[in-house]
Amino acid sequence: MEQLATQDLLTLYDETFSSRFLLGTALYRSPLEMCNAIKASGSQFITLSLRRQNPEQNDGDAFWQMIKDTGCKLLPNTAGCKSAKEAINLAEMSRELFETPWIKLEVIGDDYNLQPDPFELVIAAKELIKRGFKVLPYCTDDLVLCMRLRDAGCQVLMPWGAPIGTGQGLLNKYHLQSLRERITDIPLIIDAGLGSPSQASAALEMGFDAVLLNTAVAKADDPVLMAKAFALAIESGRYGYLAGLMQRRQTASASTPVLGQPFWHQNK
Amino acid sequence: MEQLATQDLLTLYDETFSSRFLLGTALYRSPLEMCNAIKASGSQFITLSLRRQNPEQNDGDAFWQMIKDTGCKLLPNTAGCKSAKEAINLAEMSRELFETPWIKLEVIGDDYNLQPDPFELVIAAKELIKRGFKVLPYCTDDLVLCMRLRDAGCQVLMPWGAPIGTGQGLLNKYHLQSLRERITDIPLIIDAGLGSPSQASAALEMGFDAVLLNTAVAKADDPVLMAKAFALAIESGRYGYLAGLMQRRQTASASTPVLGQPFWHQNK
Amino acid sequence: MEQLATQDLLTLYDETFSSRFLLGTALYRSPLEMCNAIKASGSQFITLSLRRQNPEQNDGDAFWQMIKDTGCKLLPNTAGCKSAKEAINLAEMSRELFETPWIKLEVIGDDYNLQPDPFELVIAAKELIKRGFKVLPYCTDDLVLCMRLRDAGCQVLMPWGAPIGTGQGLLNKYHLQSLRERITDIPLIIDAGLGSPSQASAALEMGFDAVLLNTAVAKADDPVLMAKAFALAIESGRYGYLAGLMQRRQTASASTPVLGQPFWHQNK
Amino acid sequence: MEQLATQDLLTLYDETFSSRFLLGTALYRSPLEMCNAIKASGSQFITLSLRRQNPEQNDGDAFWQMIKDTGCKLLPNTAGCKSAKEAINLAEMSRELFETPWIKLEVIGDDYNLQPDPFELVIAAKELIKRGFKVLPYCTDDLVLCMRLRDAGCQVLMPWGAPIGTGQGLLNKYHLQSLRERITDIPLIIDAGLGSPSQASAALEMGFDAVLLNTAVAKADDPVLMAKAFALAIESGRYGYLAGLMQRRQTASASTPVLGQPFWHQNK
Amino acid sequence: MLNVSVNNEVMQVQAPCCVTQLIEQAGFAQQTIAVAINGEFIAKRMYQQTQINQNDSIDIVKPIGGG
Amino acid sequence: MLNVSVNNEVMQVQAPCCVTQLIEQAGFAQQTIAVAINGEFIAKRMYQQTQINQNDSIDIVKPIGGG
Amino acid sequence: MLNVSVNNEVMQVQAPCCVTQLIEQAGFAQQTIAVAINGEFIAKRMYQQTQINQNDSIDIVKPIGGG
Amino acid sequence: MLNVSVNNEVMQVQAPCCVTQLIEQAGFAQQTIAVAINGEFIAKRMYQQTQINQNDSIDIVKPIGGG
Repeated sequence: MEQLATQDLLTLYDETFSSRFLLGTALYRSPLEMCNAIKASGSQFITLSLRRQNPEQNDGDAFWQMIKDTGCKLLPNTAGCKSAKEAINLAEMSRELFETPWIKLEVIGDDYNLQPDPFELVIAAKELIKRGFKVLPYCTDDLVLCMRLRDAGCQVLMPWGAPIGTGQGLLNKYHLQSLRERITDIPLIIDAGLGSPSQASAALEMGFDAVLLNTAVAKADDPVLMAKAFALAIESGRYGYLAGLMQRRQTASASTPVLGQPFWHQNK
Repeated sequence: MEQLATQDLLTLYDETFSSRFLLGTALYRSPLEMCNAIKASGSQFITLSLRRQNPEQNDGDAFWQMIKDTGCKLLPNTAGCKSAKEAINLAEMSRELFETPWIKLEVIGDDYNLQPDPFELVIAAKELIKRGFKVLPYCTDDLVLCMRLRDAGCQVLMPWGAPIGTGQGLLNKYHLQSLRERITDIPLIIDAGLGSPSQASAALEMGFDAVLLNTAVAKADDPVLMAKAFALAIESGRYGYLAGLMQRRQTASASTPVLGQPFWHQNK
Repeated sequence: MEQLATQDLLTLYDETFSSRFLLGTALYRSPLEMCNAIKASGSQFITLSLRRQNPEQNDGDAFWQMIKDTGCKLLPNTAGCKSAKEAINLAEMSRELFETPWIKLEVIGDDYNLQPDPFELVIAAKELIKRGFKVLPYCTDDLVLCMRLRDAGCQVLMPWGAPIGTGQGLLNKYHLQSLRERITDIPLIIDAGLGSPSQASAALEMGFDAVLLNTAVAKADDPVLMAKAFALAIESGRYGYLAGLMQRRQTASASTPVLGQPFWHQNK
Repeated sequence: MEQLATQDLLTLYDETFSSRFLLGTALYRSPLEMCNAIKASGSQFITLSLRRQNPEQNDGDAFWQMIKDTGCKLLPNTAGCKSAKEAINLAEMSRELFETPWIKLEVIGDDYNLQPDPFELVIAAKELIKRGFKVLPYCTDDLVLCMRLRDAGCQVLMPWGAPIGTGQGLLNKYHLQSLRERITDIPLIIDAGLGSPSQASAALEMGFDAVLLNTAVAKADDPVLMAKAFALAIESGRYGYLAGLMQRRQTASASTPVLGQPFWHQNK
Repeated sequence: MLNVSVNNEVMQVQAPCCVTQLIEQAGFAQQTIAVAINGEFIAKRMYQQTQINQNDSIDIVKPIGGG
Repeated sequence: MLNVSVNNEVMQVQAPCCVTQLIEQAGFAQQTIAVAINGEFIAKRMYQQTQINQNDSIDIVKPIGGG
Repeated sequence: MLNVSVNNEVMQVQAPCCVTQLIEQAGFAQQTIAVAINGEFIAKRMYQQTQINQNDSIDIVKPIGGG
Repeated sequence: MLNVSVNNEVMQVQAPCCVTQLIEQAGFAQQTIAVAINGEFIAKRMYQQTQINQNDSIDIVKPIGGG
């Protein structure tokens, strides 16, 4: 079992990770809290972003230094971009600044539910793959969209569990299940919408390869403890998947043997 | 956090436990598998039972020896009893044989769903408490029944998640939630019906103090790994509860800050 | 089909009803609204109660007159009673005043969720049956409780869908389904907790014989139209049950024939 | 209320319908059964398709004659088409043969879940609208896709409830609800996946304007009675929506007034 | 005088007093009511012969809407 | 002779052959049908003037139940 | 001879017979067991002084896995 | 003088002005940044040779927390 723990690795674009927990770096009460949460999570791969800052409120490179000190691999995102063009240019800026070809591709299609725009997403993914990026697209659970992204060259997909920041969990287990059944050749990561550890555990039990989240940890009363809680939940879900869940039954079935029940007599 | 792990103890009848996982000892493919599963689960409190055996198929005390060697505290059950009288007498036999006043009180009211009989259960609980037993009643999520059992002197209750052996999980979260909100002075353990680690995690997130299960581990493809999976899930759910889950939201909310979004212009 | 509509009758204690909708008479904005809602519902059997009134706020028999004018059969309840004794005495008062042996037996076990008290309920049911009442007990979906009530002589049972006034619908379909499968010799009426017509329809699709509700109609923006909506829903659910629902499938299956698909060619 | 029944009309492309039930014509055991089911459903708008037939098994125009005799408005579909090009050409063939510009636009993106292909669907919709068709696209509940189809000129959308023929009902109420909240200027019809009347009722309660289904009626044990059941359910759901559903509550609330409860005494 | 409680309100009545008299004094004459004394149902036919005692708790109830 | 495929069945027709003639030979005369050649819809008014070519794939469809 | 039922199996024992003797004859000597007669628990300390009677139903149980 | 917008703030710079000079004047010298002009990414190696034009919209971004 210990053996398994060390051998059961997540592979993304030919790179292996022992942790299946991708964590975001936004919304924490303080940078220190963020660092402690990352440590507690055991995450090896953390998301971050690029934003304008006014010279005045300019803090120099403090945040950036802190992030580098975590020693984690970086996954810049294109959060907030609303067109393929915006996402592509922000991806280029990220690649240069963070010196990494890895990109969490977000193209938002609606300000209200912050869902991915399936159309712009595919255009952006195709172009970025062509330019040599390692694209992790934040997508819906739409099977056809997912197949198009795979055809575009994405070697991992990140379907949502629920809209960003809602904590609603796996809203559509039916579609997620059939997505997992249909796409077996590349990893699938549940990204966004998870609110509690049990939801993350359920995602891995279903066969998803990892989860990416931010709000559920950062907005917990105790983000550090919650990061640990998710880390354990993700491991539990993965083990549960590998151990093979019992068959769910419609009717009850005694665990304690019925044979040899005391006090029972023929003449009853 | 480490501190917490060592200080957050489960207290049952004034006795403390660091593990919140009570495990059953039936249905394993072999006694060795059982022992390894118990070890992997980290459980400190295991259930077992008493049954008739014919002299011929009599294996002497092999099983009993194995159980003792686990070093775990024992929780004999009255599984299969259908009346208060049967349960009381089997409890007495257990107390003598296992030299323990602890008893998991089961009085089955129906052979089909194996549910507790609320009426016989209360009668048996009252009598056993009077006789000095430490009674852990396997009950439904009926609030009135639970209050009667508490009034009878039970210092812990074990409502079902779903019928025994079904793996359906927490069938009635609404009632379980209000049960937890109403009964705050004694521990509540989810007993029976759990099928996957994420369900156990969810139970502890809701504020339940522990879980008791058997089939989900024994009937997994790999019971030892599954035992470990549940142990992690239970810990994750407990930490999630203590860390304070984020508020579930109806509408999406960006994790990455919206302020300073690149490419956005007034004149847009 | 028309034939069926006229022949498919509900039988309670050897009395037949063409409507499967039992409606409450409380919470309406005005007595007139109540009467119009009753008319729109097509209900033949309406619940009402007995309460103290101070002589001063005493309206004489206005309400009572209105109720009689509806021409509906009356089902007095023992709402709010907290012991068998209270319920039995209020039942006697109802039998005398309303000149009917029919009684909706309510014994509340908790002020918070207003659930039935299984223990007092059985005591009261036994006694009232002995005294010649036609008892319709408001009970939970606990199979053992239901079997005890049937053994006590109740010829119809009224399990809750959800706590009174919540509109949560059928909270525990699993238990309700197995209740229906196990108790086939007497009618089962879903009483309390329904909030929308589709929930009532679902109850009848599952094989329940009727529904009793009040709040969902009285607290609708337009109670008269809502009464009509529930009437249609109940009929739809009953017809759906009688017509035999299609088998639910896990995977998709074309409705339009696949054979003869245009544009398809061998050499494709 | 009667007034309402006659005034509450469904408007599709400026044409009004008093029935909100669109019914399919496939999978019936016999043409006669189909006709009786259509009659029982009260549907005014029925779907049908075009397929190759071998001259030998050629039945002449029998089916076609039968359909015309129903007097219903016809909605030809492009079922089974896998590209915009196929769908466009089949639509043209339908327009000529059925002499109608109305088309249920289906472009299947996957043979396993038979889901719409969002990409081909938008291409086909744009072209057909340009050619003067009245397009009713069978789509997913993806908000961005739906907005694109609306922008393409579709004056009604038909999101799925669940994959065709599964009878799973409204799999993703969260997304369907927010879809309805966001798209308020054109009718939305739930098409495919419904298995029982209560599910249809729920769709209309949520504010959807109509439902289209086939399998749930044709594959019922008694399709004619089931057609009637759905007709009633759809009406009930619509009335429920118009009547304004009660607010769902978390905690119980008595329907029968608490004031004046008998047997209660100060000195208690 | 007898001190009794009628529907949880204190009330004084002249002794001796049967249920029929109490009902009148309480203002429920000619109305559709049912009665219980100290939690026990009293049938109409017993009104005349049932005497009210000191400190009795009397319930006089009328029809009301119910669910 | 032209070798064509009608509804995915091989068929031989005398050249020259317009759509109208093809429909007759295929046994669909007087019936309610629509036609496509090589995946492209052919309107009725074009039947006379549209010639069938070697290896054409012709679809001749009729109304059928649909969902 | 006494005819008794041990764990629902018919058995004959020489009278008089106490629980200790019955256990031996039933083949459970030296084993970890508990006993009930006619559904009533019999404590170990009572084995010697408890006589088996005609038609008694005896339960002799041993530890087993349970959930 | 050139009127440009830097991160959506109006700014005036002396012409001619390359990206490097703009970054300095904007106060981002020596910092970890990336640049786009009119929505198009500008690589570091192009800073010197890329001239700012009248009314250009320049984005200068820095690392920030993201999800």
